[in-house]
Amino acid sequence: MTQTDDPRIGVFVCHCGHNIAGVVDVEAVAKMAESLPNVVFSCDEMFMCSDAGQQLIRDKIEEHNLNRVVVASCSPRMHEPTFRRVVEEAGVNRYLFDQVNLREHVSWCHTRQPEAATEKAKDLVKMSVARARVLEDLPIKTVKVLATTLVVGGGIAGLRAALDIGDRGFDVLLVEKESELGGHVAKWTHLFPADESGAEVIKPLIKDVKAHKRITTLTNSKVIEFDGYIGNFEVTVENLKTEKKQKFDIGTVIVATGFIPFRPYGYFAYGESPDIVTLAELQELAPSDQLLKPSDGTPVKKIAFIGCVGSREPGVKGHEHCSRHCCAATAKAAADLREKIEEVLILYQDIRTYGKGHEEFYRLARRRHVIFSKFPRDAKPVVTVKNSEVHMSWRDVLADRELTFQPDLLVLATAMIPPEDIAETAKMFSLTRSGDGFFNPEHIKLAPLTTHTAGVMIAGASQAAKNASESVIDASGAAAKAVGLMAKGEVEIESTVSHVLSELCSSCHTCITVCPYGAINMDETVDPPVAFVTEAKCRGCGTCASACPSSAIIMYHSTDNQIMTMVEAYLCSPAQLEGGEPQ
Amino acid sequence: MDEVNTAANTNHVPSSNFAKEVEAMPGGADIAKCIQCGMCTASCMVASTTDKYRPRKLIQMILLGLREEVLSSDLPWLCMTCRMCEERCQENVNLAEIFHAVREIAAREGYIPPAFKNAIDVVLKDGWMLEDAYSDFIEDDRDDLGLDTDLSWNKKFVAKLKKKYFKGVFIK
Amino acid sequence: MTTVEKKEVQAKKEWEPQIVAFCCNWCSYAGADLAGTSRIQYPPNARIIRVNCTGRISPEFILASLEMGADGVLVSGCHPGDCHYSSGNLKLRARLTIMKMAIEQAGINPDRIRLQWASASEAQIFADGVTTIVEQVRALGPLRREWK
Amino acid sequence: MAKSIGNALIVGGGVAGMQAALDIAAQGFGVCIVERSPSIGGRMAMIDKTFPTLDCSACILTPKLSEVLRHPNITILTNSEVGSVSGKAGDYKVRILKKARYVDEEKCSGCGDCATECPVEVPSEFDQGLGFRKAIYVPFPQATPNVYTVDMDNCIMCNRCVKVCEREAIDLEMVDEIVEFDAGAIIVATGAQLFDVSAYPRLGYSLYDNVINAMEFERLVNAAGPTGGHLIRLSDGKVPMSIGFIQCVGARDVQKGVPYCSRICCMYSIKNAVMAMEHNPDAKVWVYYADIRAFGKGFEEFYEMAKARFGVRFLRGRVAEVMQGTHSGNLVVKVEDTETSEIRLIEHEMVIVSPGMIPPEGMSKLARKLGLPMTDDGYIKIEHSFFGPVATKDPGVFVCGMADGPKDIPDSVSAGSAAAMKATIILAKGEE
Repeated sequence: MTQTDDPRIGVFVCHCGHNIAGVVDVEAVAKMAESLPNVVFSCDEMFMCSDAGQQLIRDKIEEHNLNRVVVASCSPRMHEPTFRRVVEEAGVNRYLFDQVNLREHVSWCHTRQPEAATEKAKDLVKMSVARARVLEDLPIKTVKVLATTLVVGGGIAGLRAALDIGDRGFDVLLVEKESELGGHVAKWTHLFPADESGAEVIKPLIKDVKAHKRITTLTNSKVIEFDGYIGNFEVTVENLKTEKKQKFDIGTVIVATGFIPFRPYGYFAYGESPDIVTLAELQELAPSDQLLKPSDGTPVKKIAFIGCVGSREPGVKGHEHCSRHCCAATAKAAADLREKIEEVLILYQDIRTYGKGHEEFYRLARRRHVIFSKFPRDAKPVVTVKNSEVHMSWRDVLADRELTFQPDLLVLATAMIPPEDIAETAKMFSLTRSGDGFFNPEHIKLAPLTTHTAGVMIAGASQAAKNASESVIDASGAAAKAVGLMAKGEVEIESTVSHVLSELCSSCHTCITVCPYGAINMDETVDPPVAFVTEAKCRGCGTCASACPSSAIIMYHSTDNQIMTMVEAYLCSPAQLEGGEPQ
Repeated sequence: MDEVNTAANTNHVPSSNFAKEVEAMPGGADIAKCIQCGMCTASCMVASTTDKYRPRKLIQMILLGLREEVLSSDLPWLCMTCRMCEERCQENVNLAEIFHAVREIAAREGYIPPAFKNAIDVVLKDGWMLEDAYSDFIEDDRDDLGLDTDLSWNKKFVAKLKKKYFKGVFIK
Repeated sequence: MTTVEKKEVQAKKEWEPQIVAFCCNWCSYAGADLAGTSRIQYPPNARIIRVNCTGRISPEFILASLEMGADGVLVSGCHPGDCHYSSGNLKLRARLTIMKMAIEQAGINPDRIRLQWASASEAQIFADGVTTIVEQVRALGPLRREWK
Repeated sequence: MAKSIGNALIVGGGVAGMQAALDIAAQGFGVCIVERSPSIGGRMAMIDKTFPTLDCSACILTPKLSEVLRHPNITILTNSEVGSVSGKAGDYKVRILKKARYVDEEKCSGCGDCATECPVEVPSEFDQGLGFRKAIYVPFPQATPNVYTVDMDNCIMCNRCVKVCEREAIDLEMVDEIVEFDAGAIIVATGAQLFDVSAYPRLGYSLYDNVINAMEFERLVNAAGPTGGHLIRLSDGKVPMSIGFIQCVGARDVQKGVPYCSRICCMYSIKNAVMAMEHNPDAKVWVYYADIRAFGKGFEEFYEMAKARFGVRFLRGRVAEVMQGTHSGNLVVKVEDTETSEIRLIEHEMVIVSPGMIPPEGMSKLARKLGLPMTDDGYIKIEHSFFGPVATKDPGVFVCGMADGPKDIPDSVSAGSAAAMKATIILAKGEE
């Protein structure tokens, strides 16, 4: 197909069952689309994404010789890849497809205004058709994928991912900030659901990683620069001790930067007594036969745990999520400690022992006479420190009693929160973060391990609060994603990059200053020098195109014309577009 | 008997000792299994008729170690052993058995609700519960049916029992 | 009656603000998606145009939108520091600050332009943002009136 | 795409098995999915919306279905079961029983002319028996492969379908076949099934029309379901204004032999409660629970939203019994609010019992064929929570999804990818 072909546009309006059709008059939308310029076919259909729907698109492309396709359905963030593939199978360049979001942006958020929703749907379809008329085909580019994975973080997830990739026969560069591998798990004394200590679990992994000929481990190190694109990333790793910097070329990345336990200053007198510790701090106390009070070294006879500290707090940013591992971890620790301690209390809101073997810990703890007391959500226990003694008081909602307790040791099961430098990591790898502060997966349901940055995977607690066993599963899964790319050896990349029209360039250097990736340089071989884009470095943000004072930069697939024509389609009547007066 | 709620506002220090004590009694073994879901209360015939009795809450009071309060109240005595709660409990807690064990501890320490005590006193005295109601009419009926009208053997039997087992320990 | 005619009839009956909304793909467009999946309800006056980054938005887009009759323009992007492309949103912010001064001098109330940051998880902030610009513009009345 | 150099067998074509298949196939290995039912897709295909985003389940699943179907390295054997397995890691010989479908998969175009013609209507398994299908049918509109199947148990051999099929795809004489397959690794992704809640007569399921289970609710609110997405009562077609959800039924129940938590019921019920409010904002919706287990990414936030924005009411207490009124068909739920010690009798127009998950039918038979030990709960036993969370006793057999215990969709998908990773390590060794 060439650009001189007259646009022949097909419009497909999806019911999405009731999801769209229940609010938007899809038939009316499809009918309206028929009257739009260059539209040669328009219809509505139950599920466009189903096999039947996809076949319909392919059939109609052939039947009507369509060269542009507009599908009005759900968010393009979900199905753009699906439909791009469909049109491509029928011989239409993927960049000649455009999707209208009638579900997330119309029917679901204007449920009670069906008429206004239908008007909005019509406008959006008009805008998309207008854009489709001026879309241009772009070449499909593939790049090779280097057979090395960068694994960031040497905790249990990072170690597992590195081992799996190494065992599968690909090279791994494992970068760990600390001087030792092993992360949190290495320090923990009471792991669940197994009976091993963290050290017993992590040691064999570390040994295997160190012995593996395909795995290069850099401890005390940090990724300080990250550049390039899927399959061909260039990273700079700095040794934090020696400040020595090294550059590596890698193909894929797994970010397994994990979490930190929340240090709950301001909660339950934390910090006011050495005898108030977090669950993580308890886990890290040196193992001994008898648990000793941190303050005076005498044996702990009474211990209390408080759950959900810094977790499940509606409206408190970064602390709204459930930290997932603490209920089972607390039950396990309490059950383990109970036999040597006179009294163990767990104060909770809900007991979330959901996993394999977790309910058994809960039962075991109860059987060993750990006392469980549920406190009201709006009246948390009050903890004070008097004469270096810890006093707690709260109401047990289940017995409707005011209770007090003086534990020798108070353990706060605190939230898993992202490491302090997660914003930096997010920025480095262009990852987005969700409300809990952890990284967003590509899709929360069906793509939990990949991200919106092609070639960068996430695993373990860097994605959300998780326990060690779940992190191990994630790690192997993320490794599969990386290996999938490397085994194939090449991958298609987006052609949506910017391009300088050298005859219009006034050599002002503005684009060079605004480009965040250093993708634009001056071609000094011509006189006067003009700007040019290194496509492999360009990630398609388009900042240069809008900054260029000479309009010399085209942002492919997002040209000025392609954007403005949508605005026109929305605001101007057909008469106006022909040069008439506004209505 | 103390009213249960009088103790509600005094602060209590939780302890597992009472639960352990109950657990050591025959029938008390399952006390620690309770997760406080409330299935028992919602199934309980007695709880349906009085706001005072909540088997779930009573278990929690035992688990929190409210020993004196539980033993001195008449709550453990309100269970009528229909076992509907046991039939439904998803954690296999045998509440009727547990309350039976608690009653034994209570009785041992002299906590028996007057109604129960009076009933037992009557039985020990008369040999049966209904002597006051034994009227001429019933006597006639028994006679008509060819039954023995002299029921004093009840008394003798109880007197024997008393002598053999009770030795007058807790019967005033 | 054609759609256009219908619209004219409606326009005479009751004026509804027309809002052009530019959203970046990574934060605000996703936030708007989440508003949908979370079933958050907001006024149906805005038409979203998706761009990769708010940095792509040239001042001309906004000026032309107003010229073509938009009553207001909403620009929604990633929070400063969260930009998928590192800093496109900051460049947009700089441009917009200057542009607002310029349009004010041209006699257009700068409240017709709203810049907001809404991340992919901030569905409510996105929806509230749409509500705010619609209400602001509704209070100002149609832009055509301001032109005259 | 590299030539197929080693093969993996995947037992079960639900979302976990599909993910495993895609991740193995992406590395150039061959994959065969053996699925017992006529279509891949598993439980997720039946679900209306997914938590915590309220995404439409079919919408996010369908592209995956077609990706699997279209992948050159993946073979799908539906209507099939594993017959026998011999050999060891790297070299298994698998005999697969491919049951007669009575329709030629190559010839059938899924046009549906046969079903229109078929005179026999039977309750649809996919719609949980609430809707009907013909004796020749596809289980659901997006079925993959989109090929009809004759249900011989209900077929009356009238031959009308045979005559009407233009492609001559129907052959009622078709017989079962044995397919032999060499596999280097095997992944068990058999999923799980819902606990049969009629084992709790006190909750009234199967006794009262307006007590339904959660999967039936999914079909009732689904646009492609038997009511076209209208949430109505089965007894009288009334729109229920008050709905109760009962939690921990066939889950966390020592007496009924299901002591473990089923992980998904809290969240799917919150989601269903929100969907009920979404269908009818004036309805009153209650959830009766013992602990709300909203532990995954975005789950707690979703729970909070259900309370704060949708006004779903949550009451801590397990329901003892459900009683039905004599005339209205309304139901009364008896429950203790354990936070106030008050016994509540709450009237509902519809009650949804949320069943826990149990191992699928035939799990122990399959485990025997594969020589795998099982847990007390009847799932496949994993090797170790940390060293082999997707590994089994047999070094060439892996497990994902619900086959080793209940899981939600993201956890199943992660496990699917993880099992794929482990399987490809073995397949790649064979290649060397």
